[in-house]
Amino acid sequence: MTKEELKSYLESNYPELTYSESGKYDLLFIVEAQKLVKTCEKLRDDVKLQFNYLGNISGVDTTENYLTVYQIASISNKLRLDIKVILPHDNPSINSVQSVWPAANWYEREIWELYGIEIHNHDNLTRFLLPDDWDQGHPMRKDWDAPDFIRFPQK
Amino acid sequence: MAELRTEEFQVNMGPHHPSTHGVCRLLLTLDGEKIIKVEPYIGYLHRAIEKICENRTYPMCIPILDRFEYVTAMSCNYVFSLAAERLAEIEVPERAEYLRVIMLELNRIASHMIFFGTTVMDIGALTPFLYALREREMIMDLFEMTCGQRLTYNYIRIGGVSRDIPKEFIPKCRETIKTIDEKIEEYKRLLNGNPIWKARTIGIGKLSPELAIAYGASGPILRASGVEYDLRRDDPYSIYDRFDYKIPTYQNGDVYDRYMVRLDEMQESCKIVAQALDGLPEGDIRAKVKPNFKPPEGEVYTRIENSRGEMGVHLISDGTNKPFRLKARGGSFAHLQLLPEISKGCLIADLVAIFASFDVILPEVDR
Amino acid sequence: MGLIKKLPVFAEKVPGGGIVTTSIEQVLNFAQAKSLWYLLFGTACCAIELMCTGASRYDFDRLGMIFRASPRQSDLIIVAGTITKKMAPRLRTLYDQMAEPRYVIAMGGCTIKGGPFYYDSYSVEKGIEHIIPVDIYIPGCPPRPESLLEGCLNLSKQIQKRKLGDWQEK
Amino acid sequence: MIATSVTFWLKDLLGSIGLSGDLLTIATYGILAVAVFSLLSVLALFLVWWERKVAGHIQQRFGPMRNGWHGWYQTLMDGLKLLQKEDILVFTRDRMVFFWAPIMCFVAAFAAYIVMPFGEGLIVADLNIGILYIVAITTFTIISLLMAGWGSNNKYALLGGMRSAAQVVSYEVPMVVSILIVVLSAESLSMVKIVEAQGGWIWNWNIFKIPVVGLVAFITYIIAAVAEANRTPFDLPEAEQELVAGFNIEYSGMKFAMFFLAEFINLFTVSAIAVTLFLGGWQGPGPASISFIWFFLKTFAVIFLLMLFRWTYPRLRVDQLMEFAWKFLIPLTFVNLIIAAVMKHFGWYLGN
Repeated sequence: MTKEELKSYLESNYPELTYSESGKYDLLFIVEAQKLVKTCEKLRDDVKLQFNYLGNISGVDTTENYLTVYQIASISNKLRLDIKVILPHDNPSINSVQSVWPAANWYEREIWELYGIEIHNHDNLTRFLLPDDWDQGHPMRKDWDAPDFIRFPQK
Repeated sequence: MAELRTEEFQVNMGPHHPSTHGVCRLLLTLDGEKIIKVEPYIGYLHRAIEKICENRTYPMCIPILDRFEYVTAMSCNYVFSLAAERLAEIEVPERAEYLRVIMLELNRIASHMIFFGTTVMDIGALTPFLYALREREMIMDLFEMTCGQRLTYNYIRIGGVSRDIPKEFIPKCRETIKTIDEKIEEYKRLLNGNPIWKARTIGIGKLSPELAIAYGASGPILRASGVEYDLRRDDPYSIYDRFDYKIPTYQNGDVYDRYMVRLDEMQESCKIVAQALDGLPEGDIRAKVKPNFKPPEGEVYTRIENSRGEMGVHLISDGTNKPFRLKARGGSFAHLQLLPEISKGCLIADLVAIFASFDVILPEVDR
Repeated sequence: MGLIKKLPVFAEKVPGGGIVTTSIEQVLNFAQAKSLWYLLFGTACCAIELMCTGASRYDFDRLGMIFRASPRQSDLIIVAGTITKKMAPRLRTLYDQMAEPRYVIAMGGCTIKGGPFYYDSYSVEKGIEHIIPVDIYIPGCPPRPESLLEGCLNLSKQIQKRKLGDWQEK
Repeated sequence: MIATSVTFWLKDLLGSIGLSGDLLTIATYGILAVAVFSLLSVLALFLVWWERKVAGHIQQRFGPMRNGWHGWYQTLMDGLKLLQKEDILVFTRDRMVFFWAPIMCFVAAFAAYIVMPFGEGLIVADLNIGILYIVAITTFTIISLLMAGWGSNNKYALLGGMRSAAQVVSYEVPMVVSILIVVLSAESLSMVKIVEAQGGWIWNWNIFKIPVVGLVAFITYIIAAVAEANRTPFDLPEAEQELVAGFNIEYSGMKFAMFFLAEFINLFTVSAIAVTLFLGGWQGPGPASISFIWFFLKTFAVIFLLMLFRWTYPRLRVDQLMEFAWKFLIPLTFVNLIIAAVMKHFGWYLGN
């Protein structure tokens, strides 16, 4: 299945996915936060796709929204796909995809820790990257500031 | 006879322990020597690479990413350059692609040498560690000759490589890969017939392909479990489609297979380097890239086959000269969270062997 | 060893005692300088270079340096690699666990002033001198094995210049 | 002319200058103890250096090079340095146990040399239960390791101590049974008698004199001895990669040095026993006055073999170690013992 075929397949069979232009190399689709787990399960169990491999989850702070981007792949069909979820900037929260891909465990923990995005249905949401006595908030947020942190102006 | 009461106890393995390869803390719950539960605690090397990369220009990110996974720093250079090139749609000259492949494969061999040495050392034989490092030094010489550094190279840049190889490089490189190829055969003779080595590795830490895929394992660990999946072939990048090489795959998914996959992979890498040296064209080594590199808006996730599995960079550009978001993904991160799953019920010595066979490098986990 | 520390006090009072103290001092310092057992403590990139220095080409063992895994038995801690704020208390613990006389080599830029790259990082300790006293600094990112060897030789020279009992006060 | 033993000779000498009674006995054995102690200390220092050299050359390095010619006084420097180190007493309720463990280990290692025949007549006391005494006294090492493990108040140390106790107790059985085969053929427990029952030439050694059985007994003994001396592939009690440093993790300075030296003296002990029992002891061509040279040559050869093991093999796992002892080694040695008994009955020996 080539990239174009995958795109048309997803557009016709998955109405909950919206194609996004910002993905430069691989396909990038946007899904609503409520439908995320359902869609992921469907993508994994679809015989034609079999997205059984979760490569990475990145959290992003765009200053207006929070994003979580799921980079998934299919090992048997050799496909790649990015799924993006847009979350509000106030009280962001999302369901865990741990039930779909167990690998999500630590990635979601990291997002919870560094971005402060609440993860529902996660079995072990504890601090692990930052020091145990960390009390300075979520450092990966764009508006995060600390006394010894120097920010250089964007050009 | 009354039943003897046993008590579980907890042992902290790390953050400073000879066999955690850096600063990982494993909290073991033990029943005698038997492991009931393993909880990895990470973050002792969390240097906030992702955060500080948001604060740097694109070329300045490359040396920082060198430190992201220092054992295969070339891959880190490459995966970031590839992401930037895909964003800006830069065409890389032919010669630069060949040089990149040579360096990537040499670095893969160097990294697997470290794996070989430390794994064998963790299972108790100290001597092969020094043999492996001896061969690694030859590759270090080649790198030093090319870019002046032994460990963190900053060699592969956006649009090409930083400098051309010197004249002496090609003959010396041919000699090196020939020696290494012979030495790997020697390693196999040294260990594969050893009954103690076999007893310690065969059947230990079995990882089924389903579990491996579900937990996001990649690279040699996935291939040792019988899944023939190599990003060089299955998600092609660079010019790997021009070379003839096999993808070593083993079926059992135990420590022995993970070790054998890597040994075979080193020999395949030797083949690729030899072919790349044969086909090395003349020409430019770097595409024209503005010093103040500003890729257009967009986002890209690139992934390459590193010696520790899938190495990926998720790069988001907002059109300025600094990355808006850079997420680096290393194979070890996924592998370390797999460790508690497969080390239940084994002994401490097995845990050490399994941990070593995963070849976890902590900066890749903590970043 | 309290006895050795008190030796100069007694020896100085007898005629010719000064010579005896000096020569004992020399022998003891020489022994310390020539047998530096180092603690295997590597956190980041420098740890790989530390391993290479122990391996065949550079060979620490030539200088009588062997690694010990337990801090109790090591004389020298080579802090190889970045120390983060989370790791800093552990480093201090390790240092406290070592038996006197103990020495510290700070290997690489990160241990000297937080490294060439992490100046704006929120989690990196800016130099280990805030945590433990350092004897020798080795610059580089990572330093070459040769410079590490040079650093060890310099430390060995420094030790030989010490006066008896100096190390107790540190 | 050496008298029947160096002890009698010394007694005569001291008696001739006017000592007598208990004083004479105390003086004689005191001098001998000091002599043996200094000999063994020097030997242990030498063995440490040698081990490092052997390791270095196996690993394509040089080992110590800077202190004297090929680093010959390196271990002396190590010892002097350890003497100056702070003596850390960890916080533990069993401080006495922690304190006495290295001393006990050290003493047990030395005590075995009372009955060790270094050469013809070069023996402190020729006990008629010599080999039994050695087996008994070297077992003290386990107790000291257990004490070290318990007293250190450290989980790694405790695991190391437990491992060593389990290991040494298991390997004691095949070792003793292998020794029994020799005792059976020599019809004596005395070390001197065992040596005298063999001859100077290679076919007169027990290893070949008792055809096949002797060789098997030698191999089983060596395997058990490696385990007894806690060396790779059986170095589980101090497995660096698993237990950091095992039972001696909390010991610093001189206490650690005691463990360290005792380890090398134990190495010498097991090799010396192997030589005495299987390789003809001090017997060899040439006059009796050079007999100790043969003894040391053979012992160093065995030690070299054990060093090669150490730097070549990976380490076994705990359960594999136990399985090997109980399921393979012990049945093998018992079968071997039965065959040896049959051979003894019919007198099927070489050279007789």
